[in-house]
Amino acid sequence: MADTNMTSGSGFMDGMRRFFDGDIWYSFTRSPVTMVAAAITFLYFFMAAFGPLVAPHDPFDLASITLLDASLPPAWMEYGDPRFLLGTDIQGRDVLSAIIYGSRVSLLIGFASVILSLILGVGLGLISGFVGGAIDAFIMRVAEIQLSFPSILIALLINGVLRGVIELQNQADLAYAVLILSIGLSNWVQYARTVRGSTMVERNKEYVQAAHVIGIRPVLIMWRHILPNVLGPVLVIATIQLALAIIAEATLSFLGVGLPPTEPSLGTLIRVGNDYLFSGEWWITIFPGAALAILVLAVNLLGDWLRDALNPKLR
Amino acid sequence: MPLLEVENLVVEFPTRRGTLTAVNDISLHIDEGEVLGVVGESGAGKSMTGAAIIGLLEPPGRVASGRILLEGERIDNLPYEKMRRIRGKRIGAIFQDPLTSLNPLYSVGRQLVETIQTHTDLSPTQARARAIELLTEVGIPAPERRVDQYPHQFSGGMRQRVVIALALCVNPRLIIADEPTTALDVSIQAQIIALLKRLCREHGTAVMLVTHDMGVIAETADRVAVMYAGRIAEIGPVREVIKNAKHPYTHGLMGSIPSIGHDSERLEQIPGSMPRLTDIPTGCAFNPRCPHAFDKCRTVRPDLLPIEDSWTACWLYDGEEGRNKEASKKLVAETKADAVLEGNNG
Amino acid sequence: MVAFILRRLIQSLFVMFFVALVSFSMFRFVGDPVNQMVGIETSIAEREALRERLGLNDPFMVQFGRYIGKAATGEFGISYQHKRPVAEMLVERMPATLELALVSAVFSLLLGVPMGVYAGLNRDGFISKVLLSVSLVGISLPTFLIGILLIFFFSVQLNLLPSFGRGGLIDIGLWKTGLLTIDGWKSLIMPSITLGLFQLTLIMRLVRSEMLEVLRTDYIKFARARGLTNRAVHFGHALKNTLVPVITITGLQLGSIIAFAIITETVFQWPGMGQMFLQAVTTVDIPIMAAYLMLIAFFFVVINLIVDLLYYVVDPRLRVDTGKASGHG
Amino acid sequence: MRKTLLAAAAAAAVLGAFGASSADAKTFKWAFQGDAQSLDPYSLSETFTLSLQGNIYEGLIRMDPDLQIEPSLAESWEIVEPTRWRFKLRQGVKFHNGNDFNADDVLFSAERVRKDGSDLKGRLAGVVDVLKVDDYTVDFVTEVPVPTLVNEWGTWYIMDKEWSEANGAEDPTDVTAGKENFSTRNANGTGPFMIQSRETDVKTVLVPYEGWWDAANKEHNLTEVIFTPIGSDSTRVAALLSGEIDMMYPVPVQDMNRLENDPNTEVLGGPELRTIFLGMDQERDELLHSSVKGKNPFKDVRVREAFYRAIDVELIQKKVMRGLSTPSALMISPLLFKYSDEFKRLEPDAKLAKELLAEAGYPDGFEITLDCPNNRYVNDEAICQAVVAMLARIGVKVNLLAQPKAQYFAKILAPKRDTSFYLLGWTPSSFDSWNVMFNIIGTPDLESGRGKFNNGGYSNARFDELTDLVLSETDQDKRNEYIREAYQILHDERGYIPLHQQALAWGKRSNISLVQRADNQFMLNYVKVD
Repeated sequence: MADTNMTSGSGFMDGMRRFFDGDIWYSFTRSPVTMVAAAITFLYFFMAAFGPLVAPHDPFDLASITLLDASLPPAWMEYGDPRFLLGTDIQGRDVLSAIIYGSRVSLLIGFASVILSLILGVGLGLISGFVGGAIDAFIMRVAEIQLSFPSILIALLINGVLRGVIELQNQADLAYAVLILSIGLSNWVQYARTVRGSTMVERNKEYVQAAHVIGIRPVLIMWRHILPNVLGPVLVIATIQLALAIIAEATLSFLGVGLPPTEPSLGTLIRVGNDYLFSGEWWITIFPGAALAILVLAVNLLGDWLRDALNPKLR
Repeated sequence: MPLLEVENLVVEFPTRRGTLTAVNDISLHIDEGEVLGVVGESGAGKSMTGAAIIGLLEPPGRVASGRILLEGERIDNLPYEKMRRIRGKRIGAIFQDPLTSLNPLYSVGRQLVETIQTHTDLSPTQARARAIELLTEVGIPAPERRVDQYPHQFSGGMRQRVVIALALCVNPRLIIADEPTTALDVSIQAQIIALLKRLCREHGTAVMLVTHDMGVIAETADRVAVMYAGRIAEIGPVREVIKNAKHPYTHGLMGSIPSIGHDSERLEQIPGSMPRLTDIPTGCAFNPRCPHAFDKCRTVRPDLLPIEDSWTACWLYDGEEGRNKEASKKLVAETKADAVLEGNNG
Repeated sequence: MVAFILRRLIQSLFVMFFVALVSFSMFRFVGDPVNQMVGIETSIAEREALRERLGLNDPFMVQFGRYIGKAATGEFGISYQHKRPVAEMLVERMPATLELALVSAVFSLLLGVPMGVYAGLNRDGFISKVLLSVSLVGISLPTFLIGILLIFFFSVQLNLLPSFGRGGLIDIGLWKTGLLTIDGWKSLIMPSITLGLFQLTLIMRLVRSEMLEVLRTDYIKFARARGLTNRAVHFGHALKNTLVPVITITGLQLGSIIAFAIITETVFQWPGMGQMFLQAVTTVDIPIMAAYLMLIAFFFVVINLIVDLLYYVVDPRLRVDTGKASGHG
Repeated sequence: MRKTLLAAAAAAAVLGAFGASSADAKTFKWAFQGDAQSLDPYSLSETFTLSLQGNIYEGLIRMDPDLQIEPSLAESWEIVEPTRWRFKLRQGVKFHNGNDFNADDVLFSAERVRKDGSDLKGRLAGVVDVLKVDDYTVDFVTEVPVPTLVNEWGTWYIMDKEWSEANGAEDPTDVTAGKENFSTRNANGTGPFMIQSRETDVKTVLVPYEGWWDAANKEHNLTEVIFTPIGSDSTRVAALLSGEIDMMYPVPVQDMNRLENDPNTEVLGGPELRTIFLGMDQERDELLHSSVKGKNPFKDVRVREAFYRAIDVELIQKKVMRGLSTPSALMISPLLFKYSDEFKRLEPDAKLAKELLAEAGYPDGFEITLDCPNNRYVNDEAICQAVVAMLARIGVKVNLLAQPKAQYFAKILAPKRDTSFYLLGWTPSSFDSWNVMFNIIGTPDLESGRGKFNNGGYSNARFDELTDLVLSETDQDKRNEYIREAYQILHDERGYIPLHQQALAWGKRSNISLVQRADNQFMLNYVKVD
């Protein structure tokens, strides 16, 4: 192949070259579906990052919203307004802008909760696998109990408790915290179990034993030697969990414990728009629904690909 | 007519970095009741050759050219279903790890019966009787009881006995034994090899014994093929190859037979390692590691040439190169000296 | 074996106690039940008196202790809203939920396992790839939206399937079943698809990856080398070995199905326990909420137990009492 | 669309799955968003519960379709002394189980409704004694003259003494008793329908009572009634559209057009008595949930007026309520107060509102939290959202806290009253202004129960004085004058921001005729299936 003849200038270039020359990149370039999924995901991230610059309107700026614009159909339809490409909802909010801002919210909650459960799960998994004994037994017991309960119910429970504990003042800020915590706390088990398994395997390997013998602190051993080895599967889980977290947020919103309609996520938009499906104002719910489905689908496809690409056994 | 003939077999693996040639133009034959040892380091292509013969190359691997004939009948291009009928019935197989070769969820009896019934018309009762008979034959105590037990209830050696029973259960003419003892305790290895040898002699079954252990070959095989980087370096009667190694690689490999009894100081290590299949050197694949290599070795691939009783692919023995005659003689002499030493020690 | 079951049962009690504790601590925050129990004219003093009589002013541990004490004797109290014994109401609603959960579990298994096997065997096949991608769509839409869309097309537009309820029911003893009438089955179609879609995707992908994993094992290779037919290799050897993880996940999923039924039941007005639970949440009907959560915990415990017992059936390695590895090599 | 429907109809016909009623069996299927909590007529004073019970039980009086009082179990009544009302009971009335109705049943019901556990104690508020004169004559003695005594008696249902005692239902359902009361799922009334079967929250089947005393004048032609609660709005609409049910309410406002445009369905709309309004905390010295510290901006009438004027109710009516509301200047429905026309809402004027805020010392506005239910009133959350947007235009940043009613009511109602700004709705159950004045607007007072739902603590001494006058005044004209004066005070002080009366919206199949009452009670007696 041509790129094998490239001479490397710097370490970075070298790294890049190795990446692009590597199997992961290769399997990426060979899968058009994955490439499309990646492009779509990137587009969402871009929208999330630069939403305010991209969106034609600011749906959170209530002063700019007027009921006079309420329930306008998409621009190409009769009575459509060119200012609102995908129409407006019943509050007069631009659906396109709401979707852009909503994706931002959904991704934020998805990411934050995934990171939370990742840190929690990886941490507990490492401890469990490395220390073993009673601590391991306890952590795994708790994990089992939690695993046997569906995450949505756990999220509902945590949600209820948090809402009671935290003084209700500003619904939006609180709702973020509650959603992130409840989704995050209900999904750590999978990471913990995976990491624990890998850790137990790694722990018994000679280099770890050797490190132990020459007196390197356990934390350092875990950090330097074990963690890098478990990151692959963790990354795969995280991708799938991101998709699930976004859906979980939407479901919690449907159950009425999600974000306030003034700062809607994609899920909240669907929940609110849901009521207008039969009345002919389908765009209020179908567009956000499609946006959500496409996002989750793309992330899932990426996860699929990543799993296959990172699993040398399946190559 | 030999039982099995392999002619110019080439096994290829298409990958994105180009096509890898795992087995590169090898030819060999096995006669009825004969034990052919195939040795080489891992990656030499020996297991791949075995897999190609029983038609179980893992995709995307494929036989790119050459022919495989079983009792004169070509089998490398048979459709899956026809080949399936040959597997187990006419060619048996034994794999390296007895711990993983048996399905943990079925009793050994069931696995035996299922194999027997696949290839014969025996009734379930008859098949079961045959299964117990086989277990007895491979030396499993209390077979009537153990036939209904599950693999995890057997020790490693016992499991490999079961595997052998499975391979032999419908009396195939040929068994491909791929590293049958590698995963076992050293103390058990000898028992299993002895068992295999005895059974095959009794049944008149030919064996292709794939291993990286020259010791096993020395004890078991009638003839031996030494493989290196997908090619046969040397092939011949086992005594000839061991005691009178022609190929520098074989010569080096002899250094790794503890049972022949070298002093550790006199062990001849081969510097370097076998090339990856992605970058096999031109000419003789062994040339970068060969202490006797010269220009021709680096450019032209040697074919197998008959030297004394065996065949060797080495330019050292090409009659026209005078100065190498000396080197080759020296090599042969050294080997012989080793053999003398062995005799003294033993 | 008996010791194992006993140990599990004790664990289960612990789990249920834990669930009760957590849910009880939650109830204090979901709202004031008294406001939901009386009409708007009832005076504050009367409300306070009712609160006192219900014991809602007692310290948390006292309330909890009282509840556990009663629950231990099978007494789950009276619904604040419906003024009926909660246990009786749950028993009434249970058939609906269980039938829905069961049918969707069967639906997802019957479709998911073959699809997964197919995709596993034909790893790079076009149809496999299509199955994999399309199945993702099922988990990319929130359940409630799928339900509403189904209603929109099949009830409102095509008028083919009923949009709510269980249809014709037949009483067999304590159990009212919808499985014996055409009407009942028609009513089941959309809710069970809505509920089962997620599990279908999950099971299919699980079976596929397990298949791929198993097909690479030595014993499958060896089975092929023994000349077994493809059928025997794929379905006799490979599939059975994928069963252990599939049973685990399916078992756990059955629990999830029961819990996720909350949403489906709400959308389709399915008169099950989940719907009752959600209703109870909006009206702060603590006895119902508590009993429902305990019941769900109980289901999980039972399902987990069954799953563990199934392992014993499927995997002989776990039958410790049938003898240890013996003999020498 | 037409084509689809035809196809659908054909499909339905072929499948025969959807309760095609034969000529003589008139089954009527209907749905509401929830179920009656109990069949015990004294267990909960809530519109739908009483409405469903009202088909089975009857009171001494009843309301006709125009909400006018007419005799029912009492044939006639007179005020023999200012504090003594005498009722002549109807003779020959039988309960569903065949028992005779007589004075003992009235006395029993009067006792039962005032016991602990009853939620309708207020029906006999002020009554000190109930006396049996003879088997068909009963006297009610009050402490002071109560001119509105019978106004709420349309939903005070008479129970059968013998039946109740025989089944251990002498006391109203008491949750704390730990067991089910027989009357929770069983009923024995005198009304036009009987309970055939009931599964709470699932299905209730009613059949006509052949022995109804008023059977000669019955308006319905039903042989069976099946009631199913359907909580999800979309599903309820779908069920009506697909013909699985014949009637349902409430119709979500957004689905009005859909039902109206469908040839098989119709929407019945009408004014409802519930008034939706915004309340402001005018009592505390510092608001609980606001950026303004150290003072309470709502104590300044200019701020209250600014809020009032910022909100364009007409726009909310048009866009959020889709026309299904009546903007209101009063805290009571115009149907219930004679001089309603004299009161006009303040014109919405954002510019003026901003100026008022500036004058009051808030030129840049301030921040405040609005408490709002999200499953209680028609489009409650959407109304609040619209209010938030409108206030944003005058610089007030409103944080919206929309919660399910359980949490919402627990937060904003007494004793917590943990709110600074909230949306609430109120229906005077006695169809009279006094109820509103006393409960909603009167100065909160635990002792007397005055201002029980005045969560913002608005207080005006003259208003409270007028409230007391209204209660005891028997002269209608004078009474109306007092009410007018009181409402004027409230209006001038902008004590509340009334928004609108929401409208009733019932959906039905075209082959059904029925009567819609403004108190949202659905009377099966007026249902005809063609």
